[in-house]
Amino acid sequence: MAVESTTGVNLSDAMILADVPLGDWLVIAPVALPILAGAVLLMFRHYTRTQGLIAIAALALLLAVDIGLLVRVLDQGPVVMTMGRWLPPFGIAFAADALGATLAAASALVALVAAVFSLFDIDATGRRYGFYPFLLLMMAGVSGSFLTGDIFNLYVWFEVFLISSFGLIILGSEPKQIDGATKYAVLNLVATTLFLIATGLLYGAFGTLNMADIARKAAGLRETAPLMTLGVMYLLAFGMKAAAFPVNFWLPASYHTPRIVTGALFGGLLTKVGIYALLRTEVMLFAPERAALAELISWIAAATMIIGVLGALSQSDIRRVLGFIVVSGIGVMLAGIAISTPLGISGTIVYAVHSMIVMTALYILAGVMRALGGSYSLHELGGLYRQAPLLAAFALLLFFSVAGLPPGSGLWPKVMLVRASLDDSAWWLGLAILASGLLTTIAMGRVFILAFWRPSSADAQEREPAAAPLVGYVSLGVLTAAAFAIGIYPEPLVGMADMAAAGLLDASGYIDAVFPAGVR
Amino acid sequence: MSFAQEFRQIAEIVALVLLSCSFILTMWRVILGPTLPDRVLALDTLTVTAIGFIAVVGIKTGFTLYLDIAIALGLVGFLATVAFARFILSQKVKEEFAPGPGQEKTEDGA
Amino acid sequence: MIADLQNYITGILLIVGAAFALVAAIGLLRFPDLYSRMHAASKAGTLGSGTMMIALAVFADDLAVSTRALAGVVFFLLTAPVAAHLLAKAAYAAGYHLWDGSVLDEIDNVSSGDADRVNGPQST
Amino acid sequence: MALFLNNILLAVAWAAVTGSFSFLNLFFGFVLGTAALYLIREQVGSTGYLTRSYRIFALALLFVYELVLSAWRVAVLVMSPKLDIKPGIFAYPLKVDRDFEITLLANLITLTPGTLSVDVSEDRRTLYVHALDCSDPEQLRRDIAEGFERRILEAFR
Amino acid sequence: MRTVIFRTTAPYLTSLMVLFSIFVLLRGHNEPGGGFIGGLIAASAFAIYGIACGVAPVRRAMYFHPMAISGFGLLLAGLSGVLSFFLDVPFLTGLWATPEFFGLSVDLSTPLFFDIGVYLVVVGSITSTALALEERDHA
Amino acid sequence: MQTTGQSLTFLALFLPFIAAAAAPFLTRYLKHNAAWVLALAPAWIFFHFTGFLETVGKNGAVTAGYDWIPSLGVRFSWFLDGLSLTFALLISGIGTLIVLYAGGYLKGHEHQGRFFSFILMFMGAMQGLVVSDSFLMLFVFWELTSITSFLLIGFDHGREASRRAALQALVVTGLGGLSLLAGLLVTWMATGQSELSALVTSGSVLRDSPFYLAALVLVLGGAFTKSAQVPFHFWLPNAMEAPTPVSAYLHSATMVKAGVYLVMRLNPVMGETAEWETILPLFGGATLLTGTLLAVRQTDLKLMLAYTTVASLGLLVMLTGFGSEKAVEAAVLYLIAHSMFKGALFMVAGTIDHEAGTRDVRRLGGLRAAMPVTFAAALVAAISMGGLPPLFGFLAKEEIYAALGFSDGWTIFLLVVAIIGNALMFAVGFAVALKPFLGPHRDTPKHAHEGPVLLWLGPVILGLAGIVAALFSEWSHGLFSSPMATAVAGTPVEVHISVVPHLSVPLALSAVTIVLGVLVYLAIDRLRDAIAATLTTVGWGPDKGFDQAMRGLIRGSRGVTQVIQSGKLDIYMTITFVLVAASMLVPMVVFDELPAVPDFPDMHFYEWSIIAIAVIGLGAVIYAKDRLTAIVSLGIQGFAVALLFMIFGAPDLSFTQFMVETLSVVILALVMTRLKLTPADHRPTVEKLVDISVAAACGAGFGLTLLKVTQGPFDATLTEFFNAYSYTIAHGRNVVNVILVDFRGLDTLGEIAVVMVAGLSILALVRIRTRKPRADEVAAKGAA
Amino acid sequence: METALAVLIAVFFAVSIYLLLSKHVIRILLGVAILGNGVNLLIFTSGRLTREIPPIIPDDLAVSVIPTANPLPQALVLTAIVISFSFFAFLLVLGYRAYQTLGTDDTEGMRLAEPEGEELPPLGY
Ligand code: NA
Ligand code: NA
Repeated sequence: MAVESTTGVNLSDAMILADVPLGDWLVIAPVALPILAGAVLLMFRHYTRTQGLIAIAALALLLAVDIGLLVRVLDQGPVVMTMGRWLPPFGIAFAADALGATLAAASALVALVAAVFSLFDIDATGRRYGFYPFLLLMMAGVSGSFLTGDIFNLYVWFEVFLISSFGLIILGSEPKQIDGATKYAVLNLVATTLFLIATGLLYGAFGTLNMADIARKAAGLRETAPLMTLGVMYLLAFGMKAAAFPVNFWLPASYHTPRIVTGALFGGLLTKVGIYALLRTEVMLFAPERAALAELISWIAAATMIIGVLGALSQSDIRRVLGFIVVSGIGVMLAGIAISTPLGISGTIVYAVHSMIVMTALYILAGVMRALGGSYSLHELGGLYRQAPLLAAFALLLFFSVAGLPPGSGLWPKVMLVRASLDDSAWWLGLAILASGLLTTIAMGRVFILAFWRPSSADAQEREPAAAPLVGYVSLGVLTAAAFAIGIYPEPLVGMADMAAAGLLDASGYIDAVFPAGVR
Repeated sequence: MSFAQEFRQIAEIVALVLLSCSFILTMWRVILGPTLPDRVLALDTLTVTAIGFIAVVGIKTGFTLYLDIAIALGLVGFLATVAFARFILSQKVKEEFAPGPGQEKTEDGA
Repeated sequence: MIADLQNYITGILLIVGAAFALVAAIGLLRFPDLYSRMHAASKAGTLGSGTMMIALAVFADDLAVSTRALAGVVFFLLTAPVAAHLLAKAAYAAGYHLWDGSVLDEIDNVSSGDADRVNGPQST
Repeated sequence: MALFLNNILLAVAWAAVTGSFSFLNLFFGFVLGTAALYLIREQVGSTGYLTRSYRIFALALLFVYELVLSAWRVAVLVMSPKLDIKPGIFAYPLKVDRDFEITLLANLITLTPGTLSVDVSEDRRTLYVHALDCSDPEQLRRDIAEGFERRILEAFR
Repeated sequence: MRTVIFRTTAPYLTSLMVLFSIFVLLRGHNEPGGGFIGGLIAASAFAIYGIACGVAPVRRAMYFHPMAISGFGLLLAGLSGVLSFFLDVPFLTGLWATPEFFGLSVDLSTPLFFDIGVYLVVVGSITSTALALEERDHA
Repeated sequence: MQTTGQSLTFLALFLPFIAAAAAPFLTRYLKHNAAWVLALAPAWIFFHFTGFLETVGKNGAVTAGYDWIPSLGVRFSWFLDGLSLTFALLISGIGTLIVLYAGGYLKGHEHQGRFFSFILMFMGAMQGLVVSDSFLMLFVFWELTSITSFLLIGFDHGREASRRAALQALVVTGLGGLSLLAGLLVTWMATGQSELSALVTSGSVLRDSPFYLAALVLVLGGAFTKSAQVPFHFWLPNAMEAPTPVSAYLHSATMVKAGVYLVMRLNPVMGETAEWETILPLFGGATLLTGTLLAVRQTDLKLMLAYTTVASLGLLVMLTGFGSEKAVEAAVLYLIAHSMFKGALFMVAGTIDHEAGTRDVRRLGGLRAAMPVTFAAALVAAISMGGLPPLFGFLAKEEIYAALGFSDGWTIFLLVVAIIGNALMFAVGFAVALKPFLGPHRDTPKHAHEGPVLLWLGPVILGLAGIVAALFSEWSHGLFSSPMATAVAGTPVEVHISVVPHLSVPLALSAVTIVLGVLVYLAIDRLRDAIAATLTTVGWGPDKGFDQAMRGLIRGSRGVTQVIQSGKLDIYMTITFVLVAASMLVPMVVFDELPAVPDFPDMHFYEWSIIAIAVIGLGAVIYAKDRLTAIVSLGIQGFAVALLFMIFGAPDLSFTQFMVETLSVVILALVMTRLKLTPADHRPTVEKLVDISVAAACGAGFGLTLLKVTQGPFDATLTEFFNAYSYTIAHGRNVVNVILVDFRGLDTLGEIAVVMVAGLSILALVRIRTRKPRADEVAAKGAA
Repeated sequence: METALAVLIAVFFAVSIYLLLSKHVIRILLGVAILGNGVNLLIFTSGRLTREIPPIIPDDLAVSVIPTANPLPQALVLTAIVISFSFFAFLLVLGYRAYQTLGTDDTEGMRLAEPEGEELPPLGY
């Protein structure tokens, strides 16, 4: 059972013949594992009781694998595996650098917690019609996006998580959901299609799809290929995926419509994949093009932060508030991409991890609030502080986190990004970051005083006091603890982000890992 | 090159010309309509013509592997026509008796 | 010699087939109503492409290709009439009129179970 | 028995399609055919199936003859400068009563240019045929009765 | 659809198409075809069967739910990639073996199983969609 | 640095938080007596910091700390000099008393544990703030004080006023916090220093840098909001919504001094410039006057004290900004005095409230007999506040007048401001301390008598401390005043003033102040009415402005959001595609990436005919009058694409395209049987024209980019590789299929995952049904 | 050849986007279908065109000797076709469900997720 050649060609011209260290499997396992688990769950989708537990087990394993990968990456640099053992750039390379590994691990954590919460949120019908396969396949797509080293393959994983997110967003078929899903689906389809188009054109210009290969060839192609146009196309495509202003509308139009756990997953994960892709393309592949666009991206960033948080202030449904908060956070992350100094990129990455954890937690919080208070509306909620003090403590910590106040996780990336803006003489960008922080404080402070402190209304008091969902508390506790830990001791995360940023700004480590010495 | 080969090559060109003309004429029927089944029929004709076209291209290039496409096309072209026929059938009935949007009964799962 | 014959037969079959395809297209344009057009389209057309497939069968040196081409022709002969029948039946049931110049319509009300009749039987 | 024959036919069809009549391939085709037939087991259970190869062959021959002849007629009709047609739908009283035979007859009628099976009555006693030249429906009915329908009855009864 | 002609023909056409689809699947490695195209043809076959004879016979014929078949396909494709784990070669490495059955050598390879997985996924998903839509229509 | 001491200080900084975490549990078991245990934490901290007094007095400063976020160059490091040490001692010392006082005051309150928790956290935050060396550590603790004060102000969250005040405090101090952060980061950028200890020695670098003004304004933004300087003064009195005088005290006596601390801390760095010496006295003076006038207007003891606190903060800022050594001394002395007397007075006010059930000065009177200890403590505090000997307040007042002097018009102006302010404060102080106790006995909601020891212990100790510190002034100056003044001034300063009055200009000015103060005290009721009338006439203030700003913010953001988030897919799509077109055409033109003009393509006639079919099919889709025609036309263009793939040598593609196109049409037809859709395009002509332009621009963009790409050279390495090894290694002759299942099998794995999930989602869509919402439900959901 | 295709692709995109900009779900769906074809042609053309010679290695050779059509874009397009077909099918059914549940095929009438004239959030505290 070995690879053999029929006509005596020299295998080493085409293949990597060295045995693969077991540890390298960590780079593909985050994709293979959820795909296989999702397939199995689909085959037995009528066993609705066990679906959730199996999914949780699979996601826990995924988290373990991702952590293992992260440790390996931090320890020995990018981990690469080329599928089918074909030499890169001919086979599809998976290449985990600090950026990809960090985000993959964070996303696995978020997904695991959301899966735990889903035990409370998803009913038998939802399980029967594929919540857990959708979740696992979405994670396969997200992990694949973070870890792949091939731009077309990146497109494929984008589509995998996108279609899975479609499945999640329509699950339940409430009229509002269908409406939101329509907008979500159509606009996201446009975005990924643009991504595909740009990738097709990129292939036409470069003759390769391997990102490391693209990175090293780009310099030689600036004369003949329309790289500026491609750079802008990617910016638009991923900007849309990330929900940057003015192509952010799909997010606030839809994120509040599905089950809350779906909102939690989306709010935590999906836009961050867009940010990741922007980092990969605009910073690593099209650096000079990005530099030419820095001013434009800065304005987009500033507008996104402010528009997002204004949107949050204008809403009474907490889920919609959160949808806009997600958008606002995207603006903050874009600021780092606009600046693209090591500190700026690092800030963006730290913010991305923070946002994954905190946005997911906030959506779960909204779900628990709804379970206790009977509504998502700020008009109707009240008295939660008296009813559930622990929940209030979680809420407060999360609100401070998202607003960038200590002791939450949001402080440090903001500090980094403001500092980076100032260093880059983009003082107004720093100002926008701070202003959006203040407005977020107001928005979240209002939610707290209205929903928690304000006594519940008379008719709400007549209602039977609902029992607090235990899994809700567990999920919230884990994520809040993570946010708090990052808030008081951010060094490990910042260190990883610094490493990731350095790897993006100087791709030689990545390129060397994909093309070890001697490989063409 | 033998005369027989030349003859075949000319025949290929002639066939392609004729088929191109058929394509265009069939398209004309699509545009003219006037009724739905007319257009469906035109589409069916287009499929059938395409099968011939594939055969000619297969002969012209020597790549007979295109044949399988033709076979598949014959099979699935049929499917399209079936679906349209079904649609045409349902249309009349539906417009009189179809429930309005959203008036369906509650039904969760199956 | 065999090769030459192959070439001649292929050429002739191609032209004949393509001509039938053209006839089908012209018929599709010229005939006055759906039902008449179907005669042109699903017959002449099938015959035309069938002929061209046979041309391919003749042309190919590989027996496997030839048998496959012939099998393909059989497939068409199986499917084409069913498709034509379904389309005609559906169109009729849905109430698409026969051409005014038609001389006869013997379908009575009971038989067209799928939909209300539009045209009554016409006889001359 | 009928199923077995069907299965053999499918195996032959497989061999024809794959282009290799080796024993292994035929066997493989037979196995696949079994699987394929299994899928439609409900529909094929009742069909009587007797092989009369000669009569089937005769039927095929008649079909090809009719096909070429009437194709030519339609071609002439299409290409003639003045379109002179008298189309119409006539009812054909069926003598065949098995689904398979009705279907075969209707399809053969359809495949022959100039006539087209539009519908079969609910009671399966009448076939409605559209003809390009419907000026003499009695003649058309006679042609079918003497031609395809008789040959079908000969071949399959 | 309520027509004896169609209902009589459809089952035969269906089995013929399924057969053809398997043919297309198996030769895909060397000639045009492969799992995806094969799957589409098979799905078309079931769609026709469903339109002609109703959805219930198709469901009974397939025995498993089409989506379960689809899931199995994905599992098969995934596992044929994971097999290389045990041989110290990367994910999705093509592995070939030519074992002998009754004196006949048969080419088995992971790409083949992968392609069969593709086929099953496509058959399952598209058939599921077609049947679901046809079913609603009959309802 | 001795590591034991270092870890002890580290512990001291965290101890309040640990105590805060333990407080709810302790209180559950010990009830109000938990105060005694919890007070050990600040007490221990107090004694820990007293240990530094000697070192600091001798060596000037102690710095130590740990690496915190080395990646960002951030340390967890502290800096103990005269300034921070004095603050630390005030905070921990008074903190001890406050914890005890809270034990008495909130005895039996259901959330007493939570309250202990909040004040301990608050204390910890303040403690951290004043000893921070690292900028970011300072900022973290700064924000923590804002957050904990938010919790304290909103403690009585059942009342709307509390919630409003809490949010107001959060917003105003939050704004300031961000300003401070920006200021610190600008300073960091300008000087390269991120620690105060280093910054103090490199002030000139900052002052000379172009960023000085920005840094100054931003830092003062933080300081002024926190220290309630005009026009941000309004939040502080509202913060008295906090349920107890305890928290009110915390706010007025220490937390708000965070701003003063900052100003003092940065005086050596940013001071002695024209900007500094203009901005600070201006805002400080305005605050002093505003605060005192508003204090006179109040009737609630707590509010009266709160406004005088605003005034005192103004005075401190004014003095710090004045720029002379004397002024610094004055500020330092006043700060120490203020902490003690204001603390005592707040506790007294709280005790009165607790015992008598009201804090309205007009309803109180004659309590001296019932509450003698409290009265005594109040009197001592009022004397200090009024600047009378022999209390510490007297020293401060004397030094203030000595500092200001008569050198020019500006100083005279400030002097007048100070006199008026002090006089008013004198009056208010005595109004608080005397009016409830003197005069005839009045009926109060509760029958008043002396409070328990926990309530009077604090004021008494503070009163005694004030007397002792004043009487032994050389000792106390050596211990606190001089090191602190040294730190604030940036140069060695010795404070010498004592309680022994000696004839001088300041003494005369004190006399003037006292006379004025007595007059105001006597006329306070009339003055109060006059100010109230004036304020009613004006009818607007920053406090009201806050409400308007909040409402305006929400209404405004709704307006903005409605425009941007229109809810219409149509508009979303238009914006998207305008951007798509721009994303290609603009860079192409701006960066000169347009393709060259191509030759006329050499295509065979049958190729053209296929292209014609495609184009006609496309046109037919647009012009189709009914949906089935559109579907048929769709099928036609799909067929044309398949044929194109075929003639360009892509049999697999062609195959797939035929299949997919057919199945698309089939599924369309299946779905369409259930729909009754509007057949035609109803867009108004203008919109159609717009859409056509957008679509055409996008089309042109894609076409041109593609042309440009294909005009470049093509690197066929991958293709050659696949062709070379497809059969030889991968055993497949169909290269496309080998790519799909082997070379790029992973793409295919993802692709079938997509197919599978799509199938499952469609199943979920078709199967899961809900009933149509009724009209009223739609409305309700819309609102939800 | 690439030029002719580029123009044709431009037409594909223009038509598809014109349809996507419509307010009717069904027209948007048609636009999606055409968009997919446009993209596929674009990728295909982007890898350069070769007439009629499929990338299939003849039976008697180990490696093609004549230049064949570029197989890689074909594989990419195949993947893309499959994906866009899946999405198309999903969107189609979604559009159908939208019509059923929301009672309209006009996107301007689909205002359940973001209703018009919503109540402001509480202005008090
Ligand atoms: Na006929
Ligand atoms: Na429009």
